[in-house]
Amino acid sequence: MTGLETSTIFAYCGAALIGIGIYGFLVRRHMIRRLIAFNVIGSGVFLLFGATGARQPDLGVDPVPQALIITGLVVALAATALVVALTVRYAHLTKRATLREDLPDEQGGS
Amino acid sequence: MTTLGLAPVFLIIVPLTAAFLAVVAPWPRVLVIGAVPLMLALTVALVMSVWRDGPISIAIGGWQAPLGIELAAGGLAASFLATTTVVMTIIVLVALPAFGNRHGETRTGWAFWPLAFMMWAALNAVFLSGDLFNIYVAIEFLTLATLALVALEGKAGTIEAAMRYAIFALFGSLAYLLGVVLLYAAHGTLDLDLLAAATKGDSASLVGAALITAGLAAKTALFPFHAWLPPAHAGAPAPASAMLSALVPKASFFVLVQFWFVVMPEAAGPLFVQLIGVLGAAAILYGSLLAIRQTRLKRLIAYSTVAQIGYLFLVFPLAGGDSAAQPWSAGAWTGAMLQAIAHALAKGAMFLAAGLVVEAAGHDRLSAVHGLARTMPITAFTFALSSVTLMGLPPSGGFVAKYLMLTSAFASGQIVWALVILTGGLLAAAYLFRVLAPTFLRSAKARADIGAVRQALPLTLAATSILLGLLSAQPFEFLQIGRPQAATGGLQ
Amino acid sequence: MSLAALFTVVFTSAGLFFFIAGAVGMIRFPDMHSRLHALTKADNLGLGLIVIGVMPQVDRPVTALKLVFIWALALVASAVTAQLLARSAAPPDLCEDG
Amino acid sequence: MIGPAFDLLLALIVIAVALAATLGRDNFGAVVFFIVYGSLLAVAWTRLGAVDVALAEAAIGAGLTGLLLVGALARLSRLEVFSPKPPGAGARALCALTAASVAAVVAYALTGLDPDGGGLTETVAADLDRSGVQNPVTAVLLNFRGYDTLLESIVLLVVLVGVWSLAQDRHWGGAPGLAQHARPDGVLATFARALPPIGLLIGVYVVWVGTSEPGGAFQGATILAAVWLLAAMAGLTDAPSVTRRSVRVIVIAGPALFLAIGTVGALAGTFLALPPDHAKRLIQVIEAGLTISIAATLALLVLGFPQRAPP
Repeated sequence: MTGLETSTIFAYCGAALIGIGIYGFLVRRHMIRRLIAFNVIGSGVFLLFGATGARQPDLGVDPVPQALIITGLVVALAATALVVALTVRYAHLTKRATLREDLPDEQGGS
Repeated sequence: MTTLGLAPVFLIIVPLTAAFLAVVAPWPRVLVIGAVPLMLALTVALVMSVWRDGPISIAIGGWQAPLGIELAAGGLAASFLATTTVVMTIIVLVALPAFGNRHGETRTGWAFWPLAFMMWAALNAVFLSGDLFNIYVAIEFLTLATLALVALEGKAGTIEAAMRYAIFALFGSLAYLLGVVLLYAAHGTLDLDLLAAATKGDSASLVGAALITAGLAAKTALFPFHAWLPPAHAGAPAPASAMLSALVPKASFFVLVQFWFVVMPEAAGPLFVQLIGVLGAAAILYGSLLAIRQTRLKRLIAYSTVAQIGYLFLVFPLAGGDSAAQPWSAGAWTGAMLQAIAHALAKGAMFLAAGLVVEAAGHDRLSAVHGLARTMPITAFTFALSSVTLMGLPPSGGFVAKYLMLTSAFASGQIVWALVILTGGLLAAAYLFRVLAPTFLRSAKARADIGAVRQALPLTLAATSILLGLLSAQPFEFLQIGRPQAATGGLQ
Repeated sequence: MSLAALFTVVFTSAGLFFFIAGAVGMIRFPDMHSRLHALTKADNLGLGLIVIGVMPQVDRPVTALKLVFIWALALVASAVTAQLLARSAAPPDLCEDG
Repeated sequence: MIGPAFDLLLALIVIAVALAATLGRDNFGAVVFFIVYGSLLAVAWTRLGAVDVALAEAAIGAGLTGLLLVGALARLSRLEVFSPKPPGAGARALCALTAASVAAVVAYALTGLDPDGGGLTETVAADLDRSGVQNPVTAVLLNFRGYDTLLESIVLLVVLVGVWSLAQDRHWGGAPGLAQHARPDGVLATFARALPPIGLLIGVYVVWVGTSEPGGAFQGATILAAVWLLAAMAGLTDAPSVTRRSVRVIVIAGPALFLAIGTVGALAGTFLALPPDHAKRLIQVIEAGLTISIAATLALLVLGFPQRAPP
């Protein structure tokens, strides 16, 4: 795909969003920020999916990616909701919203 | 459609129905008594149908691929599904006393059952699915149920383990999904068989394949994506640990095998298969060494899972790439699949037995097993039998599996993998003797009495893992049904 | 340029001005409440002017009705959001006021 | 040539807002940018012609996900959580390199795609009249790939079980979330009383037109969930206890109904088969059931696990 059609522009935009999200996911430690990054990657994947399904403007957008994206959005929301609840509960218990970075079990188990 | 043909869809419908009922009412006893015999009967029906008539394919809703989703079951899917049925049956029976809600509904007593039945349904859905996106939904379903089970104890440590697992799992699922998207963009289908028939030399397919592999490897906890596994598996309640360690990694591994041996076998270059082999070998060695250093029983068993999963990935250098067309590939491939099944049975038994030991001793330090041979001989015997399988000693299923992989490694001249398999066996012996040897010590009396029936249930799993070795000819033949490269070698 | 087009340009530009003013207020004002004040006043007016501005361009009366409906909904939505945000930003002793 | 210029500008703004949502120092600001980002993506979806997805993106991606994240930050700020030091410049450069290479590889994969690849558009169109609905997206969601949708609705249920199970044992049997207080004659309460009828109407409308035009169960259910949440936040209604039987029946009803219809098909020969003559009515029944269950589940997910002891 090359050129300046709507589909091409948004397909590459999706690729860029994936990169931005990955950076955020790697750099951020706060779980809520990681969830934002996760959702940015996810929407980048969806945008790329939808845009590659719109390569033939006269046919309209391929309905199969559209349906799968709606499914994917709901699954991403579900995952986000569970991790949010885990984070809030974890903060109740530890006053932290970040994971410890050392792995205690790799030093011989506690 | 015959009654036998209905078995696959009902293997998904029945646990889902049980899960719905478990959400509404906290009566696990009724559900287990209702669902388990049905699941056993359906599994027998599925296995018989595949054995007699070959691979099954079902178009859901009557819509053929590429428009609809097709379910498919060959020997491999049916074997993994049957293993799941056996392991889950024992797990739910062992879990009944702990999560029985006998004195009114409790938080864990309520939540465990919908999650367990949904996990069962999700596993079956993964094994039966013939569609890449449907596999994505099924794997997410499985992952989210797993996450909830990891956090079930509600302690800071287990919730942290769940969050760490979530980070790997979310990343893995996005990578997998992006791979699926690229494959669909290139070929306009999500069906495994239709994709297998398409020509795939383009950049989108190759990048897609790499992303799918990375995503599934993270979900299977392949080294170096293993860090989440031990705290997650060790922190969950014992019946959940058994499901997590015995079954859940097998689902993403199964999809990986389907992908590389059915959809894109031609893309598996020598560099790629060697790389996966190296990661598998690293998992075996690193996981075993860390298992030796653990001071807690469930942690030790969890690290053993990291190591045992490593063996599965040796299937890539031994049976994939250039090896695929060679006579030894059938043995290597079947060996790896038998390893997955034998490990599921033995690890399920071991975690359930560990749960009973922890319950009896009141803690999970390694000293909990002191004197077990006297106080809980059945459980001690369970540990011994499952250790035999994990170490790969005859006559267990683990022995046959590792023997098949070993002979293929020698036949193909890939001596390094043979050395890794042998070293892994020795290291397994080292960490498992840390559990087995102290069972003969004298020790203080256990705090709680565990009934003989509850102890005998895990033993049946361990015994099945031994039987798998004694009767390995039929499983070997069964696994070949529907395998793309038909068996050319056999058991010597 | 036709009269309708001129009408559109004038009103949408006026609308844009209010949006920009709102955005500046959002950045420059010191606390949550004055920021909310800037945002809601400016955006509601800005959106209203833009809706009026594009009216001559629509093909069917029902589309114009939909546009007005959108504006009305946006008004109510921003009012509710502002209430919720103000309540979460208010010190606890003022909370019953929400 | 206004089309490509507008699309290019929109794409650049989307990227800029995404950067603000991931790079910004302030957590609350990042969430606000994320919500803006979702709304802009909805515009991008309409530019692509995918109106169903635009609705879902606005309602689910921007709306509910944003609400979840805002709610989480509000709860965390009350706990004054420890904030870690950001990683050093070297580590950040390495992360940026990794991220950029993944994006570059994905972009490289896109260059290899056939510019005329049509996907399954024509296959769907060919069987559309046997699906019972006129909206091809709804046909794929509820009929051709209804199995995906069935599993997806159960994914929401599994997460609800997971979220509830995070309660403390002593709170088991309590209502989800914290109690909300608002003055009954305040502005918020007044609006919260006026909006539900409108929201209800729009939500039901979005589900209803889904068979022929953009819309459907998931988008409509999100609107209904938002209406109920507004009423709950204004203190007009309170969440029911997690142990109440009726709540549990409501959250499983939709998926269970879907599964039951699929099972009837299985007993008649084909799992999840919708006979063309009855497909439209069956899809409407399934969508109605799913809408109720999904709306309830989504609202309960936003409220979170029980934090109050049972009365």
